[in-house]
Amino acid sequence: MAQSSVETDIHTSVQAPAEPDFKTRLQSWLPKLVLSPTVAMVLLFVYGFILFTIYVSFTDSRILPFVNAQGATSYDLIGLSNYEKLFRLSHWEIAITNLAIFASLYIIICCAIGLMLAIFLDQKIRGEGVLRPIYLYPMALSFIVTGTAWKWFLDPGIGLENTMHIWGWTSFKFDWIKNGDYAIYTLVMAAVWQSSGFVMAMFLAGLRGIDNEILKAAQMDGASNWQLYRRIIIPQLRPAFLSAFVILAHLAIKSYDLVVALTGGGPGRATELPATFMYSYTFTRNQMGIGAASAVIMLMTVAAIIVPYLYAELREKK
Amino acid sequence: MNIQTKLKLTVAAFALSVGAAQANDDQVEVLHWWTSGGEAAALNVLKEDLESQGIGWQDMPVAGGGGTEAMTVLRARVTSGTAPTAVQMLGFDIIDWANQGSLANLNDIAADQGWDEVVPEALQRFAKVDGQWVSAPVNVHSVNWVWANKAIFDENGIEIPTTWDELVAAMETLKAAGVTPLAQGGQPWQEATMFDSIVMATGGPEFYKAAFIDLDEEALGSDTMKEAFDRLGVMRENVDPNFSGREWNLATSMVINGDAAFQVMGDWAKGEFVNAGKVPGEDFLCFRFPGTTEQVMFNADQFAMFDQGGEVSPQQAALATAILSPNFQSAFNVVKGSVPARTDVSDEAFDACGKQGMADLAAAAGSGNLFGSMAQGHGAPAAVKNAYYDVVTAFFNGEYDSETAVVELVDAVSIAQ
Amino acid sequence: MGFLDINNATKSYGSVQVLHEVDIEVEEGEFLVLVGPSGCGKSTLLNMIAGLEEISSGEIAIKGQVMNGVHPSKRNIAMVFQSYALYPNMTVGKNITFGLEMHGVEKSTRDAALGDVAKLLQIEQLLDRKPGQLSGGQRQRVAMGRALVRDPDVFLFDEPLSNLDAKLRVDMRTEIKKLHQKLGTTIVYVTHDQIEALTLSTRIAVMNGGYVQQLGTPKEIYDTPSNLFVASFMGSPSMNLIPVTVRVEGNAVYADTTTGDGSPAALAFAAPSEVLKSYDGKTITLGIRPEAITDPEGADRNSTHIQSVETMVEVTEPAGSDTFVTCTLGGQECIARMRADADVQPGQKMPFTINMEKAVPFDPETENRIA
Amino acid sequence: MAVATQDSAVRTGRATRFVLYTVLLVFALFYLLPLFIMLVNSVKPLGEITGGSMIALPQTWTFEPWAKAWSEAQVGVEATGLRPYFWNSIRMVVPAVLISTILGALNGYVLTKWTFRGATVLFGLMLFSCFIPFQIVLIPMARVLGEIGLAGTTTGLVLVHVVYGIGFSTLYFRNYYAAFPTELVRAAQIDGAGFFQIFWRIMLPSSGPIIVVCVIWQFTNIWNDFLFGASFASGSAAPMTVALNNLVQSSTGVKEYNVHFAGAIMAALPTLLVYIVAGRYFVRGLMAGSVKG
Repeated sequence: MAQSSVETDIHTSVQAPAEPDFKTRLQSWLPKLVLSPTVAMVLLFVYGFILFTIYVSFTDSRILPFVNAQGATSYDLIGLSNYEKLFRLSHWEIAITNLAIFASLYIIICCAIGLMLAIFLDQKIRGEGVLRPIYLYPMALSFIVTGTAWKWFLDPGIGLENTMHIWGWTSFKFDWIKNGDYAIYTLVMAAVWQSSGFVMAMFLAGLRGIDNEILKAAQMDGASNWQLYRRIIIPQLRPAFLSAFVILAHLAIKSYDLVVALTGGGPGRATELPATFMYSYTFTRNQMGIGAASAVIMLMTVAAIIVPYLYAELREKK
Repeated sequence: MNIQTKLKLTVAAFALSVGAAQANDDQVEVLHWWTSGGEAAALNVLKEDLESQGIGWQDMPVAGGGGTEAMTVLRARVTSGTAPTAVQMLGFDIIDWANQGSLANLNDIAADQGWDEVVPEALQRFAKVDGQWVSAPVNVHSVNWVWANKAIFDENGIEIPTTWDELVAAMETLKAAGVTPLAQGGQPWQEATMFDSIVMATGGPEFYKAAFIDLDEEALGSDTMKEAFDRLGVMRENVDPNFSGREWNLATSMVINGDAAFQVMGDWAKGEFVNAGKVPGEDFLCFRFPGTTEQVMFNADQFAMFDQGGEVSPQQAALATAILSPNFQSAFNVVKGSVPARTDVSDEAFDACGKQGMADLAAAAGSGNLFGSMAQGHGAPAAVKNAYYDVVTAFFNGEYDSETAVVELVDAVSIAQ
Repeated sequence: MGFLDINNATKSYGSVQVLHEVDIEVEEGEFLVLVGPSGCGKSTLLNMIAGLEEISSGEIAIKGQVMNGVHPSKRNIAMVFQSYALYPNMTVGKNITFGLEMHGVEKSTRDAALGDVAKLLQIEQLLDRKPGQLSGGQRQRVAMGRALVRDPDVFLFDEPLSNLDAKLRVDMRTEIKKLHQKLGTTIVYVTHDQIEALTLSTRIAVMNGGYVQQLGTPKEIYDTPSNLFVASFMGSPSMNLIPVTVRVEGNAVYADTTTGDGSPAALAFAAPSEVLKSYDGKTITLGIRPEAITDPEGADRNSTHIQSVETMVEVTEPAGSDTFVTCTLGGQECIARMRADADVQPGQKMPFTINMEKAVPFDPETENRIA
Repeated sequence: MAVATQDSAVRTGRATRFVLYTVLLVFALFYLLPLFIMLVNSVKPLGEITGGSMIALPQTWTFEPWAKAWSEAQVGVEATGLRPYFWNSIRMVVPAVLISTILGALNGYVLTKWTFRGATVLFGLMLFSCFIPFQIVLIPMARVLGEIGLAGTTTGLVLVHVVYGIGFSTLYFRNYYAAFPTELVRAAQIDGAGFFQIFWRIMLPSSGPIIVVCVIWQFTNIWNDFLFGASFASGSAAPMTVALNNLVQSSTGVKEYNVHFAGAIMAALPTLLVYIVAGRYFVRGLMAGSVKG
């Protein structure tokens, strides 16, 4: 058994033969050569910069890296005090709590809607060719483009609430964006609008990849449609779920445009997220040290989500 | 063949991108965030002036957030060693950049043209660092203005209030008449801008200076500060429920359209009234925030000159000269609603509000009543300013009561320093 | 020295050795089949010959030239893959001539070669189609065409028939055999199907667990499997393996066992060796092919060592040409191969004749044949 | 090809289908709403916007806002409209997408068909780079661009986008090529094709679906980027998004919402077009492998 798995694993890749003749040797070096620019770029521009950020987070940098309040190019290493300050800031606490609420709702709702639409679309729907791009297009637009439209829509004075009032439903109330307790949900709403279609596409691809014979067999076994999906189909979408989760999680953590376009972090600080927090401390508040510290915490969060996924994914395919 | 194809693509990519902006010797590159019609038109005056001297204008507008985006871009440019020639800047940002050693020394031009005499001292604090002129001030905005709809005031028999109590009484009258008294925009800087005036009115100039310029913890945590927050709470009660996230110019148009009685906002609001065809004194009123009649809390737009390696370049000199020329000062500020940064410019071209602004500025400068606006980055450095925003907006949105707000303010300011 | 020499070739991945010293000499024109269950190392060995996988130690030589480290394309070999590996974006014609193109052969020569091969394989009418438009059998032909056109020293086949349905597989098997006889090329062929191995090969290497278990002609492999693995792997239905006790009586050696109802039965060995005699009193495993167990009418007339055992018929499975009958010997289920028209009913007690000339004794401890 | 015609084994009744269509249509409306708001208000005179309902159809249709946004609107000191910036974006996005896609394809090819010890770790490192918040790289990137003399050039901007786009493009191609039969590569090797010949002649011609996915992804991301565009391309080289931002975010003066909306749609048009034209291949491409990643 053990042997068989080794053998089949090895078949997934071609080994370049070792030694002799120049052309063969070149061929065996080519793959690494081709990969090297990317590796070099990633090492410098990603990991180098991460190290840089970590270093900055230990300094009292203000306006620029390695420039503190005294100016010129002087700075001091101040250990963990940026991190201490960070966790003393109620602002950061709000950002973290908001992210937890935002990310979990965003991911769950996107997956739910995406899955539902994918399943519905998979029922030999007439006009699928029209509906699919409609569901998918929001992913193509940035919030710099749609921000104003969203703001209008959510604004009770000119948006949905007002429209309902004009249409005669005067008791209708939808002022979440103006309400500190609910504003975060309007972010979820707009974010779901943007990404759920993409998730739908991933699930649809997953559904179309399922062997029809399995479904037929399950129907022979007397499974109802509901059971068919719950017991047979949805479990098979596990890889799609996993990739959706990773993509959505990283979008959630990186969410910046969305907040800036919709609420600017308000009302008050009700919709501040770590990404906006980091940006504002680094660039507008001239507290680059604290900004870097928050970036490091964000990176650690991302790593905590992504690394296990990568590990599982890569080990399985190795 | 395939390597070749790849190479060709890469070369093509590079070829496509060649010719992108390389700073030209006979050009000034100007980073600013004045992109709306009036402002841009005013800047165009400057541009044409320079072009007539054979100096090209490389425009680099980055709008948004009152210069937030522009400052981010500036960091990237300075870090990459390609700082723009001149950058629109506010208050402490200038001092920070000067301390960092990025700004050029304009002393020769300043001495030549006598800037020291014509620019108010309080303003020089942000244009001169360690005795060196580093930027050319364009204008002086003052923030302790109230903009009111005259028709509403008249209908409800309201006189221009001059004290806090009169203001409260006016708001009660308005409320009783079913009018929204205060048009307020729902962004932290707007709430904080109004709070500047309240603190000044509540505690007076000494207190304002202690709290917002010297950042004295005792003042920040004092009962006076608590009272100021309480007054802000009163203002909050006179705002319509839909204020959150509203931009300042939408609040202004509420006053213009008669949806609200007045707005507490800097003098840039005037442009909105004028654009809507309103006449000061007839359609709308401008008056100082009650209790701050003698004071002027200001912020000033300036153009800081970035060191291009040693000497101030002739282009920079020309730009600085053009900015400080009385002609430009007058032309620009008439459009912008602010007043000239030079006190010796004729007020002929200005309207009633503008004339009053110029007179107030001169008076305040003379009597030591000219203070930098905390909310506009002329009280304390950016970190403190934003910490201040945090607390004010949290209070305004009901997160804190006044007692907590005072404690939080002391704490936030200390963390930010 | 042979045409294709495999000398002590091994393969390890890290600390895992998947192929232990393999030593095979293939003569020109031979048809060598590597057969074994999946994971036995046969494909690895083939890939090593092709140069697709490195040789960890030992060497492989073609026509006396050591091939270690030589690029696959320089070994003058051709390979037919299990999935055919036809380039989906090229026409059949392009697929076949791609290798020639890569070797810098001129277009006119390529076209001539393509014509010959297409004619040989009767795929002339398919040359402009894409692989996606072909049936399984047609793809198989194209894959062979791609190998043939190169006129290589050695052909490598990696389970080429396993993706075809049963009927087509038999047809193609015949065709490959014909082709080999016609062209006289040297072939190394990997399969897990023992029938393919027996029908096609001139020699077979049975592999398991990274070892070559036995190397020999199909007849050697079938008649005198060198161990229990080869015995049970080769042949279908596989060889009956019955536990028996050796009893020496003078020159004669008997295998004592029991029938279905537990009554004793004794079978005399045809030509007992001295070694076998030394197992006196011990239990060994006796391997008997199904066709060596029949009803009395079907017994081999030429054999001089027909033994008869009376036991009960348990199941009969008519398979058209033969009828397979299950009985019990030595407590083990035993399959006998009888004529299709043999009159046998389940539950009936009848004499089974066993051709002891074909019986092979194995040591149950070492699993090797007792010589 | 088989995607749309594949017969589903699930059968549904009339009532169910009615519900299906209703739900699907309701969601279609939800997704279309912001675009609708933008479109409708971009063809209204300003007066109708400030006075009327957000979703009311225009009483007088006007295309003036479009013309204005394209060629007259005040984006900086000069009233150039968005037109010049549109071409800036094109000049940036085309090479960036091409290079990141090609590199991604080559990487995916190496990582699946020519693996070596440590390749998996390298891939993991590349993949993780997709997830770093771009804000943190701004300053060090500026420094590097300054050092290599690419600050403020489109080339520099292209480089930045390639660097941060390569993680995803590698991921897409790697997952796609993982499912690509290795036997084909082996066959080509025996046929004598070299590393690049195999890539060019065998792999690329079969990579259509994933190229579409990758190009769509890169194109939208790069086209929509604001942060890098604003920071690394100076004034007249600024991409469309920066210009749009200058148009929409101007601090004072009357907000010409109709012009803003027209400009916004213009800025979105290329990506919309890409989705509409290539969208049908998108699901197919996702199906062909990227689902795993």
